[in-house]
Amino acid sequence: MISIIIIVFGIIMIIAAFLAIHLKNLLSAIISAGVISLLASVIYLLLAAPDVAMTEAAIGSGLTTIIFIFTLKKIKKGDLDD
Amino acid sequence: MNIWIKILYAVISVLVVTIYGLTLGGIVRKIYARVHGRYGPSVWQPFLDIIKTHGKRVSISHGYMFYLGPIFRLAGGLGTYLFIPVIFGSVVFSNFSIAGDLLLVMYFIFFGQLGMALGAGEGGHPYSPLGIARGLSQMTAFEVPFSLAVIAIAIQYNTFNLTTIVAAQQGSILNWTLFTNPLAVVAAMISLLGMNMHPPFSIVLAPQEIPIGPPIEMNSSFLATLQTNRGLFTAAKLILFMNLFFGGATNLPIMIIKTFLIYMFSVFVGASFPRFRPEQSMRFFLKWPTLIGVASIIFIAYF
Amino acid sequence: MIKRIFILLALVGLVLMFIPFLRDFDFHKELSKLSSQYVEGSINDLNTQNVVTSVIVTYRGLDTLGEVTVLFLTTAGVGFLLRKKKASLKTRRSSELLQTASQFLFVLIILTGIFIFTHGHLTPGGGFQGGVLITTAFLLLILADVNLKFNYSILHFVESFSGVFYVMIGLFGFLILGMNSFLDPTILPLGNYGKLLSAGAIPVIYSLIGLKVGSELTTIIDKMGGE
Amino acid sequence: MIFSLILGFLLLIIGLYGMLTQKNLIKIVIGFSIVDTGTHIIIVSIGYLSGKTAPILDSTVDLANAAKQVVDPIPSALVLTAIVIGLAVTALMLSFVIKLYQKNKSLSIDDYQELKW
Amino acid sequence: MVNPIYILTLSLAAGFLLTLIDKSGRKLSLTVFYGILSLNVFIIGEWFYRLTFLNTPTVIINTAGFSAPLSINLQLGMQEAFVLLFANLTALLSAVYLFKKFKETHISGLILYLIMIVGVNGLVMTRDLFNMFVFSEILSISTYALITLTETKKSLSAGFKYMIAGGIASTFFLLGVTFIYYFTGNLNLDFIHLGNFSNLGFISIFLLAIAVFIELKPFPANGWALDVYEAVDSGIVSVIAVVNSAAIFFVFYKIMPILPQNFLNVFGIAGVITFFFSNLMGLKQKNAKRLLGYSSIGQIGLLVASLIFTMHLPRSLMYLIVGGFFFNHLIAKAGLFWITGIVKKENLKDWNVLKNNKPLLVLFGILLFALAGFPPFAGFWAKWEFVKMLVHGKMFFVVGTILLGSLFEVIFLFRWFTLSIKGDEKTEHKNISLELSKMFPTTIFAGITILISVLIMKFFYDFNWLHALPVLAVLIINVIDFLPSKIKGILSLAAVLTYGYLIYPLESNIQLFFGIIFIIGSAINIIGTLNRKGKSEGFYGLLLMMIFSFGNLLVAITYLEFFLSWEFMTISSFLLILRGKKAQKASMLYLIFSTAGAYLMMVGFSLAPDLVSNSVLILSISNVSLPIAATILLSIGFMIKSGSLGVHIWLPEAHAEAESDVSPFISAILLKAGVFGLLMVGISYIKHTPSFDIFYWIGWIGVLTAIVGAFLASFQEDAKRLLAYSSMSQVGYIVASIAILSHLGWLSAMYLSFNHMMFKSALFIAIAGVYYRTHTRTMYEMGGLIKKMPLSFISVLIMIIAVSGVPPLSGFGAKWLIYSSFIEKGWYLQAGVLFFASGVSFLYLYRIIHTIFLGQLKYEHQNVKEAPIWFIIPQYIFIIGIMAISMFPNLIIQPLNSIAMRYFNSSIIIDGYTISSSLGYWNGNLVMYVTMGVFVVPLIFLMLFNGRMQKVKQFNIVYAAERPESPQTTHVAHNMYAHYRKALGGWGKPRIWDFWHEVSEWSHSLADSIRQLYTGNGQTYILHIIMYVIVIYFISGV
Repeated sequence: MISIIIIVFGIIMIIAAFLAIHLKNLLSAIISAGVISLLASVIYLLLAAPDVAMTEAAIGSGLTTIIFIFTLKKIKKGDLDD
Repeated sequence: MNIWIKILYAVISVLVVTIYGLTLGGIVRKIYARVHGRYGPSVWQPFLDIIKTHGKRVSISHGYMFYLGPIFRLAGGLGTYLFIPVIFGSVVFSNFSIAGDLLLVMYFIFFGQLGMALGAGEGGHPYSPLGIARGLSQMTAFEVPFSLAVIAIAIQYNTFNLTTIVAAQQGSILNWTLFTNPLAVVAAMISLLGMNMHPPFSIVLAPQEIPIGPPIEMNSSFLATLQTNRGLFTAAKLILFMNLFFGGATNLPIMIIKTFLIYMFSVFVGASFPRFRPEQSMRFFLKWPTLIGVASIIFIAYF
Repeated sequence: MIKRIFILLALVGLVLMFIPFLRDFDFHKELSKLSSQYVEGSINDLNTQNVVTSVIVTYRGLDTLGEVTVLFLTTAGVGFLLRKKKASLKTRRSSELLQTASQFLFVLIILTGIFIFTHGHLTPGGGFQGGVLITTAFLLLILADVNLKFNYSILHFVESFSGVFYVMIGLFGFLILGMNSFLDPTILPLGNYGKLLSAGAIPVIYSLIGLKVGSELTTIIDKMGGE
Repeated sequence: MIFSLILGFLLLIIGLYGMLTQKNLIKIVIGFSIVDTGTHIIIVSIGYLSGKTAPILDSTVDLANAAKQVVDPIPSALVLTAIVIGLAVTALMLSFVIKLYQKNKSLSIDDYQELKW
Repeated sequence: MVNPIYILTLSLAAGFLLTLIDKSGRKLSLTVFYGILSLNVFIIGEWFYRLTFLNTPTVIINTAGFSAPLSINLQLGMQEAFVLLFANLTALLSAVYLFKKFKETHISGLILYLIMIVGVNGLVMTRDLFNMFVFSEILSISTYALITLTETKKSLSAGFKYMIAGGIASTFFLLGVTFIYYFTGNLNLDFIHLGNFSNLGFISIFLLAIAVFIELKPFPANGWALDVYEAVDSGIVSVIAVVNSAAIFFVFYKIMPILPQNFLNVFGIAGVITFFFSNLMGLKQKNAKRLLGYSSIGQIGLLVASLIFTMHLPRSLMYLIVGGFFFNHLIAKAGLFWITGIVKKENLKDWNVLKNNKPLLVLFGILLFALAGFPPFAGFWAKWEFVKMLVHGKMFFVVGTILLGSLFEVIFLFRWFTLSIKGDEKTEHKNISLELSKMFPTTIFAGITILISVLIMKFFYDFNWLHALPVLAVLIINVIDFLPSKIKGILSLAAVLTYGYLIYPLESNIQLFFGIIFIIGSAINIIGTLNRKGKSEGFYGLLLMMIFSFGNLLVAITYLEFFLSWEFMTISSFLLILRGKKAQKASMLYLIFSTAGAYLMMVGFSLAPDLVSNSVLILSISNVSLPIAATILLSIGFMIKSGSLGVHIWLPEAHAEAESDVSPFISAILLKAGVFGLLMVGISYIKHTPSFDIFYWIGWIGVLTAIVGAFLASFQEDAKRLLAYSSMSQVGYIVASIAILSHLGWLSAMYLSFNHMMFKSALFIAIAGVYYRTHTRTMYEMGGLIKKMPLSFISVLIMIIAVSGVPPLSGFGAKWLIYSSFIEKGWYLQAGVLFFASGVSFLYLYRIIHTIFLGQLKYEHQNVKEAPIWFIIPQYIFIIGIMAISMFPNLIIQPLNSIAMRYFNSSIIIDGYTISSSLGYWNGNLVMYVTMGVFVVPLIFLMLFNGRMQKVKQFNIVYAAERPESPQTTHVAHNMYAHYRKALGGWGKPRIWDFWHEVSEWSHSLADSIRQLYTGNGQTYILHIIMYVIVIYFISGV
């Protein structure tokens, strides 16, 4: 049961990884990367590591993605001081 | 032996050989003239020349080194001669050969040349250094076969002692180095041509290019000194060759005959070849004669 | 093109290097000796339900101190990198509704965060997860563009003092219990197993971590997202 | 769990592939975060013991035999730290990207190679 | 005694609080900042003292009330304390260096810096693998951020590349750590045992090790590091290159016990390769900081290699080697990086601003010499012991690679140094501002470098105090450098004579003989230097250093003492040569060849068996049977110093470009050191003749040197260059005579050495006098100076007669001895070549005297005066010497005979003044009298009968009935032997010069093509790292 879920999620994650790398649109790429982390946190849960799952969900898919988006925003905006 | 007697003997020896050398020079000039179809000067002409130049009223000096140059030259001739035992067994003609061996004689030859070169240099005439440069260069070249021949002899007789070398050649004509070590003799005789600066190796004096070369500024007594030396020095070299290669001499006539014949060799070669250019001359000596010299060493040392 | 080939070669090489792990990997059936000791120690010595917490806060407390330091460094680093010569003031008010809603959510999320890190020794999660939640609350404010001037002083204050207290608690153990007791939670009574006030100083430490992580991450987010 | 282990390695290599091939700085950072995720999955996978529960020793676990029932807590603890550190590094990298963009208005890594040889 | 845990916690707490503290003013936060850094140094310093000198046992601190492996533990032993003390000190000083920056920058900068030190301290002390990961991340992240202290595009892009590379490395590290945990059940280094590792276990360990190794910047996976070194602020770079490297290096040291031997071997070799290639590529580097970067990377490679290869050695020896390299590299590197920040010039060519800045130049010099591994600095001892160890272990390939790499390093470092002193004049000279905050740390480190050298010499070696004299001399003269040079010169003269008196009771005549050449010869030559005006800053110190080193060669007891003096001699002579106006290239050539020679000697001495007796080396060497390889290497080393054919190209440059009163030392005395060494090799050789007759070939080389040197001398236009080639030729004779290995041969070698010392000194001093008056060395620009400088002329005249070997002067004695010995030995063809050479020597001898003193005087020299008295005095002292031994050859022949009889049966008979060999005889005294007689008689005659002589003016010559135009056109001097060159044809081409030129070109272009690897693209660097990991993986055969 766990194996099947992991395999399915794994395939999705790998596709997401390729998308994250190859998508021209940076925002989509960032979101794909976030999806990887999100699914990873599910896998952690399945692997009986709830602490890690929580952390991954909060940090990996949450904060990291947000930081990426902030960066993108700063760059897109172009009104960077300096 | 009392040193004063030794000096007396040396003076006699020097006088005899100087007279002989100058006469030889006169004879050569005569021969040259005859070969050219002229009557030529008297055989005693060198003596007359010396007296004439010495008597000149005007005497010019360019400085003290210029002054000393001819003296160095004559001292070189005298010294070279005095370190050679001239006649085997003769006390009078043994000179100061106890002071050193063959190497001393070979290096003393340079004494006069160097001094003369310096004196001429101070003369300030451009032909002097030109001639000297040529002369020194040629000297380095012809010294090579000669020194190789000397080494061959040193190997052969296992000594640099001239008296011993002559002694070893006594007894039979076949004991002469000429026959025991012909290659060395050939090499040395070729370099003798250079030493005597007769054509084709007369690049130093080269009358048409740099009229008379180094001594160009020399005059009156200076020139007379040089002329004196020419007789003495030529004879000294011939005696050295005689001792090394032609069995030496046990008395004065034999010495005269032998040296005369050796000299004639270079005279005849000189009369029949045109002059080399400087680099040709150097190349010449550094090629065949050198190879012959090397061959003589290899032959004598390893066979 | 040649570069592509090399990249391919590199990746193939890596695969070859890792293949033994996949081919010969022999999964353990039992806990390692060390882990068993941790599990047992967690029950017997530390009165901590969550073994991961006891490992993080106590056994590998030095790591966690380092980890907090890493975050702190990142705060400093990001702040250092994105330092501004002049603070630009630009305000744009968003709708009233959004603001109210986000302020409500803000309080809620903060409370949840606090709950998570105070229960770190009992339930999954702890200082880090709670800290992140606190950050999320602040993030909400930022996103809602609430013209709420962060009181940076308080943020800095919390950040600094939670860190200092963390170090000090560590040093207490060291001073009270001896030179091998840096970060020893037994400076406080261990309490009853499974209760909130148990596990010695673990909840205190985890709470401090939570505060520190929260304030640090907030600073990072603010530096990167703020104007 | 072998599948998650494979997944981890695959993600790691895909991430590296992204880092090596993508010219965009943000993409490179994304690649790096994928590598990170892959690494974390690998670590958690090797801590997993088939059929055992999370190391939370609440009432559902027999305390006397706790060590026989739970998965390894150490990899979890390590990954927790690693995730936080990963976030830190990513944040810093992105700050560099922002700064580089500010200086040079370019996100292509090819525009940042005047230092060489 | 403060618990080491405070080192971490205090900094951490301070770091956490700094933001708040800063709110009440930067002054307060700076106080806290520097206070904490100093406190760290203090705590560690105390620990280091206790652990090292009071033998306090190693401290292990567990945490959380549990003992390892349950909890993470820290360890503080002597090694940790050593590294930490060093790292914290450097960090403190770097912080001082950055004071101005820290005063202005964002408070985060201070925090980052402080926490970075926490990272370093934790990394060094922790025993837990994962904890290492955490601390290394602390270290890296703070470093990444600090890189942007100066915000330039370069520093930012370098920082980004660094981050990516670091990220990859830490991924590998993390994987390695977790797998190691999985397979061993432990994370603590002390509990991980290699015992029953599976294959996967090895891979895990490999991942861990390679991650650490990548952080140590192995070639070629190190482009990121180079970029960082180049782009980042000097203060920060010094921390990255020194503190961080030290910490990571220590991590490598800590994990070494768990690494299998085959990994270690591969890493060791990889270190060596890194060292080699970094230094090779450094050759092409024009940017100062990047140059230091290459050097830094190379040194770390060497450090790793030395660590791995010395593991099995006794502790103290290992500490000496690894610690020596560690100190040498890191301290010098930090100092040099700081200096780059003070000078603020990127291109090496612009560094000549240093020349106006003595304090900075001195610091720069000290650090550079330390870095290059010259004595007395730590690197020298480490290198010596390391090479010895490697040679004993028969790791010749490693030795060769390391030494070649070191040579490259010396080349590029000293090219930098010489450019700084002698660089192009054109660039503008803006004075460098010396900020106290930047000079202070640099000075401290230069001081520490010296201190460490003293400590090493004191604790590891037991030297005669004489061996400290060369360095002391420099220091003392530096103190009294404000005095006018005359006073210093006289003091130096006194010092040299005192030194001679001190070492006088020598054990043997051979020492005495060389002592006379080295000490008395130098003393006389010092008189020539008294002509100096002004202060001549630094000159006498170096001169004394060189002279004392000469002397110390004689009294050296061990190989090391000998080699030490040898290196001192090289350094001092190099610096002396460098003082010449255009001596940049010349001094470099000299240094390159000398260093190469020194390295060969180092290997040679390492190959030599231990000495059995306790007397001086020159005597005890006769009891030692040197292996063939040692004989060859040592001979080459000594022959390089004596300028033998093939390796002579440094010689003319160095002699010519040195200041004119230095040249006599270089030519007349320095070359004799090579002769002395070769004689030393010969002494061992004759006692234990091996099967392969090396000296036969050395003989040929000597002979060819003589002839080629003579020809080259003849073709020079520059007087000093001519004399230089003449020296080469003469030393060729000496080398050949030594190679004969017979009584006569050695007799002639020593005789000629002595002669050469005198005539070449006098000639060089004479030329110095001429140069002083005419300001030219080009001979055809002179002429006719005999009238203006008669005393100099007489001296030159006598000396060239002595050189030429024309009787009656002493030169003939040399010729006589040499030819006799050659014929006696049976080296006939060699003798022939020597005859040729001695003929050719007339060419140059005539040339030098004629073109300078004879011929036409130039208008511009109408008013020159005789050379200054200080130049005349030494010349005439030497003339007296030459005349004395010419007149009474026994004065010298008899003592030399007795020296040679120590090694061979005498082959000459001395009867009165007649000296006879088996071949001939020579009575120098009689020759002198006869010559005087035949000279005086015509002289008197001419003086009596030539009273009417009149003196004429210069142009009054018979010149085609015209007056010559000008002295320039009348003086035949330029290209005097053109015809000879023509005659030689293809033989006259400078093939050897071309050969070395090609070698240089080739290595530079190789360096250039290799460094193309570093494209500057961050992705390429990642690729390098991954490929590197894979290649090492497959090589290690996991």
